[in-house]
Amino acid sequence: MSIQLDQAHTTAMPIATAAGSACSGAPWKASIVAELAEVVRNEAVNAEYRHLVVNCSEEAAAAQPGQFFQLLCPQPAGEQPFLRRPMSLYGADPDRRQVEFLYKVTGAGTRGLDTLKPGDRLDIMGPLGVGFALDPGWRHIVAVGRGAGLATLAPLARAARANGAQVTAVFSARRPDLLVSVDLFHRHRADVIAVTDSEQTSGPANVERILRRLIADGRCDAFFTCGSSRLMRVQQRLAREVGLPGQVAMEQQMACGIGLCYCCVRDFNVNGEIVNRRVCWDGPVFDLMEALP
Amino acid sequence: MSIQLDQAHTTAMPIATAAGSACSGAPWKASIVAELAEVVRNEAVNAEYRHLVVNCSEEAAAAQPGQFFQLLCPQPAGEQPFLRRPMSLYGADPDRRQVEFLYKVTGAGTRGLDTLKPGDRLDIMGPLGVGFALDPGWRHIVAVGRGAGLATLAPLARAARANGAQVTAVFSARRPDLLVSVDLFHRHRADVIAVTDSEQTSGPANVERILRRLIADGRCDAFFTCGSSRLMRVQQRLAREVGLPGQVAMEQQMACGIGLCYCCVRDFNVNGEIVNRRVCWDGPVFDLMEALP
Amino acid sequence: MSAASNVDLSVSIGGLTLRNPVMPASGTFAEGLEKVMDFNRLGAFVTKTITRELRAGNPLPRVVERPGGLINAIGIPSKGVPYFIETIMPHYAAYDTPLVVSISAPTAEGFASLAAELSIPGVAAIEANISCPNIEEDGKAFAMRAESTQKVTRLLRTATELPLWVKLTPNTGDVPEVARAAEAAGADAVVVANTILSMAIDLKSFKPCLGNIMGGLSGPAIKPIVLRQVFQCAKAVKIPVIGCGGISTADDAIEYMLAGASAVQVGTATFLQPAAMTTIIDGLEAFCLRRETPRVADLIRGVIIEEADEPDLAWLDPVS
Amino acid sequence: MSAASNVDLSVSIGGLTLRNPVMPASGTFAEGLEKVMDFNRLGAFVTKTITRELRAGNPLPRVVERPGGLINAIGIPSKGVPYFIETIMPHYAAYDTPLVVSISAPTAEGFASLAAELSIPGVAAIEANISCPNIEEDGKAFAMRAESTQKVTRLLRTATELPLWVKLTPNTGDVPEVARAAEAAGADAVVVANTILSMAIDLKSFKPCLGNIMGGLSGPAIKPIVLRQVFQCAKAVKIPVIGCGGISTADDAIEYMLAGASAVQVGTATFLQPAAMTTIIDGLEAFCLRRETPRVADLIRGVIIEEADEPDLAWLDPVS
Ligand SMILES: Cc1cc2nc3c(=O)[nH]c(=O)nc-3n(C[C@H](O)[C@H](O)[C@H](O)COP(=O)(O)OP(=O)(O)OC[C@H]3O[C@@H](n4cnc5c(N)ncnc54)[C@H](O)[C@@H]3O)c2cc1C
Ligand SMILES: Cc1cc2nc3c(=O)[nH]c(=O)nc-3n(C[C@H](O)[C@H](O)[C@H](O)COP(=O)(O)OP(=O)(O)OC[C@H]3O[C@@H](n4cnc5c(N)ncnc54)[C@H](O)[C@@H]3O)c2cc1C
Ligand SMILES: Cc1cc2nc3c(=O)[nH]c(=O)nc-3n(C[C@H](O)[C@H](O)[C@H](O)COP(=O)(O)O)c2cc1C
Ligand SMILES: Cc1cc2nc3c(=O)[nH]c(=O)nc-3n(C[C@H](O)[C@H](O)[C@H](O)COP(=O)(O)O)c2cc1C
Ligand code: FES
Ligand code: FES
Repeated sequence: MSIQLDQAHTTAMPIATAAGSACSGAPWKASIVAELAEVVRNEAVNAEYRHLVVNCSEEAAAAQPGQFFQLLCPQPAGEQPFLRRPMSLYGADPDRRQVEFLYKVTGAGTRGLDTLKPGDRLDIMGPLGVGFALDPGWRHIVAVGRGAGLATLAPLARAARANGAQVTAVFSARRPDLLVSVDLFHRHRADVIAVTDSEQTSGPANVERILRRLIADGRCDAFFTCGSSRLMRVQQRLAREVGLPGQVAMEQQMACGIGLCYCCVRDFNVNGEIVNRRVCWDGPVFDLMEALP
Repeated sequence: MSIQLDQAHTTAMPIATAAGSACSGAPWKASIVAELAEVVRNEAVNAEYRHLVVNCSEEAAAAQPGQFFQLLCPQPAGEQPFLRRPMSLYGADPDRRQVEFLYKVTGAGTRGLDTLKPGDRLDIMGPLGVGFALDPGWRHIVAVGRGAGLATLAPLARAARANGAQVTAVFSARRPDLLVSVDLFHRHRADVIAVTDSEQTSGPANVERILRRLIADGRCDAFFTCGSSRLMRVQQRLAREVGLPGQVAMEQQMACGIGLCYCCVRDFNVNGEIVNRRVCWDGPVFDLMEALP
Repeated sequence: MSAASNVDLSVSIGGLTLRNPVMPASGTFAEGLEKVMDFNRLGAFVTKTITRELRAGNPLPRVVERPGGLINAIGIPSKGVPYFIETIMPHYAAYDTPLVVSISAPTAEGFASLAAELSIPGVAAIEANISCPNIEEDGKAFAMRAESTQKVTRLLRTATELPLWVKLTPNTGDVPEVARAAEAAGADAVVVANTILSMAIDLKSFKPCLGNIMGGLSGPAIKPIVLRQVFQCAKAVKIPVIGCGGISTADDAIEYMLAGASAVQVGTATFLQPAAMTTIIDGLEAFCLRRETPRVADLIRGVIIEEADEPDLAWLDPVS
Repeated sequence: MSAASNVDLSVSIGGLTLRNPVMPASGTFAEGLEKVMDFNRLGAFVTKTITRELRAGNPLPRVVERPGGLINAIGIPSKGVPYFIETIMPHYAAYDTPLVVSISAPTAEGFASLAAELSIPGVAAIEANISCPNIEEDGKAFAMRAESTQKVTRLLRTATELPLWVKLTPNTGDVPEVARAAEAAGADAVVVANTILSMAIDLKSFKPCLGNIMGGLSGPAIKPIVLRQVFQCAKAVKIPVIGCGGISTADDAIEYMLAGASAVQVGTATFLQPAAMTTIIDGLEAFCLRRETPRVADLIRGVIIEEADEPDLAWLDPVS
């Protein structure tokens, strides 16, 4: 595991260790902060998605792929989003102290985000949750995403490359013009296979065919997925069949985002037993085989 | 009474007449509107006061001196002014369809107003209440104001001049640099006598001396006042002594601004009997002799 | 607009048909609003509560704002019955909109005699505001208890032939039980609810912000609470429930109707947007058009409760 | 900062001295917050309510937002007592902050035996969340009635020597009466209050927004209501009142203390600003410095009620 991704796991380390550190005598220091970040850019990338870049603290810029932030969205006209909104890390630049998000304008919160202009302040809180883990032994990984799930997978492209792994991304969207972050993956020398509803290439049967070919070609040491339970099930089936590891980033409505309220629970199948886990705290990245749709 | 000021009284005409018009068969038309006005200017005039100019409807721009608007103030950071805020008309230009306000940044509402930039929208509702009435027989009127009261008296300068009356304004402030709308009065050929706390000229005794001189010079056919109950009492005393008419614009906290809620009541002395009146609906301009401090 | 769109906006409230379900809440309406909206568009007029006694109202300040609402302690300034009949009622005679008169009294007998006196031509219904203190029972509001509600409603029922609406308080622990008592005693409808007893303290002076020390909270802040009470009451009674609490938009009105309200009253929203009521009426019509709902009355009690596993008996009161 | 400023922030709650009056509200706090704030700065820890039974909690969705607040129906997911003692308690052992354990049970006996079992080293006080349904009395929450409150408190009192805090529901019509019952039965403090029962309906699906149909409203929207209840309770009882409802800022905490609270609990605010509690502690200290108040405890019950004319008996419940 690379040092960089180790940090992701440090942030999500078992709670006992974190609490234990109070005994060490060292002055206490926050590892999750809420801060007023400065908006650098907030632009449409296509008809549905916006790309938001903010200047932030060192702690926030150390966010890892698969982690997320809770954004306190501004109020759009006539609406009052009360809760923070979870947003996956789309990119982090520790040197420039920036983090990036990719969001789809959907409801009150994202309409509020849409009002932000460069120079405005946005209250961001993070980094939160357990991100993706990259095994240094993996040479080829496959990322399968749909919708906003592409945003979540995006930072993997850079991390995998830094880790010496080759990425193949299978991206699903309604129409070709709604595909996002293809360029970003290309920049990090990933292969991108796009499937769309309008071209009738996005059905599970076709995606399965694509994935089987990648496995056959020895180009799939692990699955990473987000944004479609239908595609997740395809990967679970293949992973079980072929004996491959995998990770999935899950979503669930959140209130606190830091494990306090238990509103974001999902069921997981852990060795045949159904257990309840908090997506914000125990995830959002989980073992592919334990996830239930 | 000039036609212009007649309209003020039309707006505040007895309710029975207004309701009666429903029988006339003519399609109903609103005479009080809430509208999204466009901010033209919002600038500091001194350390305490801001001057706000907005583009508005014909109805709003027909506002008369002494009337007021209810402004739905934007939310400043961390505060949520819930109610509208009453603001006196500071100026109205029916030709350019503009109204102006002069406000002092005090609490949540005015801090919200302070965030407005040209081009922003502001929800204004009006014109509201009963304004000043100018008797065409008056050749010289005296306006006595302090604090935000100067804003309320300001549009009198123009109206009086249009009505052929000469205005002498006695303006009281803490310091000379906090006097506002002196230029505006000068523009309308009014005489301005400034008294201030810092120069120790603002005491009631001195103001009384000034007013007595104006009366003696035949330069005071009526008093108009706003913003100081101490100065109001001086004028009440003189008016009773010399037999002069007068009008006072009163303030009171408001919720609805249109006579619905009875939160803005004050006591008035009507021929020895204490009666309760709504400042927003029966006023804000009242007979000087009936007002109680 | 109704004619053109063919959406039937009318609702029936205990024998009285309203052209649409939107009306003002007592104490937030007066003749002045005629300058803002066409009174012939409203479902009904509802007057400020009147009493037989002449009353000055509460000491100032009478309102204080809080995020999402305001607390008021206006009291009931009242000029008595003759003034109401001679001076206020004529304003409304010019319109084709039913006049609902809100009344209050310190005793059940007082309620009944006031209702009788006001059962005159021009009055379409009586709204009994029983959230006021019952001086015969240690000053607790009638609507705080089922028994006192039943008693005052029964007397009112014998005193007037007019449709009788009983306005309940949200400050009691079991609003549906009180609603049932009103129904049993002959009310034609219940209005749910009034303001929620609240307080605010000024941090500069350390004094209460209101002259009356406590006051009633209204506005968007109370909507989820009163909506729940409307839902509970609509399950408890067969007579129409009129929803009142924090309604500012057509969406709010629709949510109330789905929860069980047959009509809605709009209060505080009018202070912020004086034309709120007509905007809500337009929005109701547009919603019905969009959803292809021929009659707005089809929305009443329209909430869909799915059969589910028994919910976990939570730390809060369970689903009733 | 305290040492430097010489403001004494400590308060005493029924025998237990807290370094300051600020603590989390049950169900809005967990070990994870250690990453956000120094746990040694809090007045106390208050755990999520635990039960003896293993419970899954309510169906999803469990929260819905509304202007100024959120409605939740989490339920009480619980892994039981041994899990709590072995897995949760050790996290807090490292800190010099008293641990208050919130408990719930479906019967008064159940409350008592759970309190007894949890009266162990490391637990500084028991908070009995009696806003949960009493299965022995048709499922109404214990705290809805004075009698059931008195009964459960009396049994709890005999079961534990630890300071006993009883957490009341705001959903009843007479909270001060319930507070008096808790006091009479031996409670060391009352926590006023829990969430206010509410509802929200989705206008697309016509279904309730919460899996549990109804839920509890918390956040700024409820502050004026609960503040009033704290004021009423502080007049009704001599034991300390702990205020809880919509507290987000130091100003909110001060308003509660003036109304009569000896300490405050912060819930929903932490979801929006995770460091809300420490920000409030800093703000309390700054306020005391500015007002030259040597001890924050001097603020308790500090509201100034002036002798006034008898207020007009309003259409809302009168000043009590
Ligand atoms: C871990 C995580 C990461 C996410 N990352 C992204 C991202 O990178 N880009 C993106 O566009 N969206 C992302 N989402 C969804 C995002 O949080 C918003 O909820 C969604 O954008 C809609 O919010 P809204 O305020 O516009 O809609 P509203 O309709 O106003 O939302 C109402 C409530 O429902 C919740 N909600 C609505 N949709 C979702 C959803 N899909 N998942 C969870 N809660 C939801 C909101 O958070 C809010 O509490 C993520 C969600 C989670 C849990
Ligand atoms: C008829 C009328 C005309 C007014 N004209 C002007 C004007 O031209 N310029 C100006 O600066 N101010 C004027 N005021 C006062 C103005 O309405 C604001 O209340 C005041 O500026 C402070 O509001 P805030 O939101 O900043 O303060 P906050 O402290 O947030 O106000 C809290 C509440 O108290 C009320 N309030 C506070 N001060 C006053 C006051 N002096 N009079 C009445 N209510 C008050 C507010 O309206 C609000 O409801 C007028 C008031 C009235 C009644
Ligand atoms: C200023 C004010 C005065 C009120 N006066 C009365 C009244 O006289 N009689 C009454 O039954 N309700 C009165 N109410 C309560 C309202 O009718 C209504 O029940 C309550 O405000 C909740 O509705 P809302 O949130 O839409 O305002 C008053 C409310 C306000 C805000
Ligand atoms: C998500 C959530 C879970 C809660 N769980 C509990 C609980 O387990 N036990 C309890 O006594 N109160 C619980 N409460 C109520 C809070 O402790 C508190 O009384 C209430 O939220 C009001 O305070 P607030 O407005 O500061 O949030 C919960 C509240 C929320 C929002
Ligand atoms: S969002 Fe609160 S526990 Fe996950
Ligand atoms: S502000 Fe409502 S009556 Fe004057």
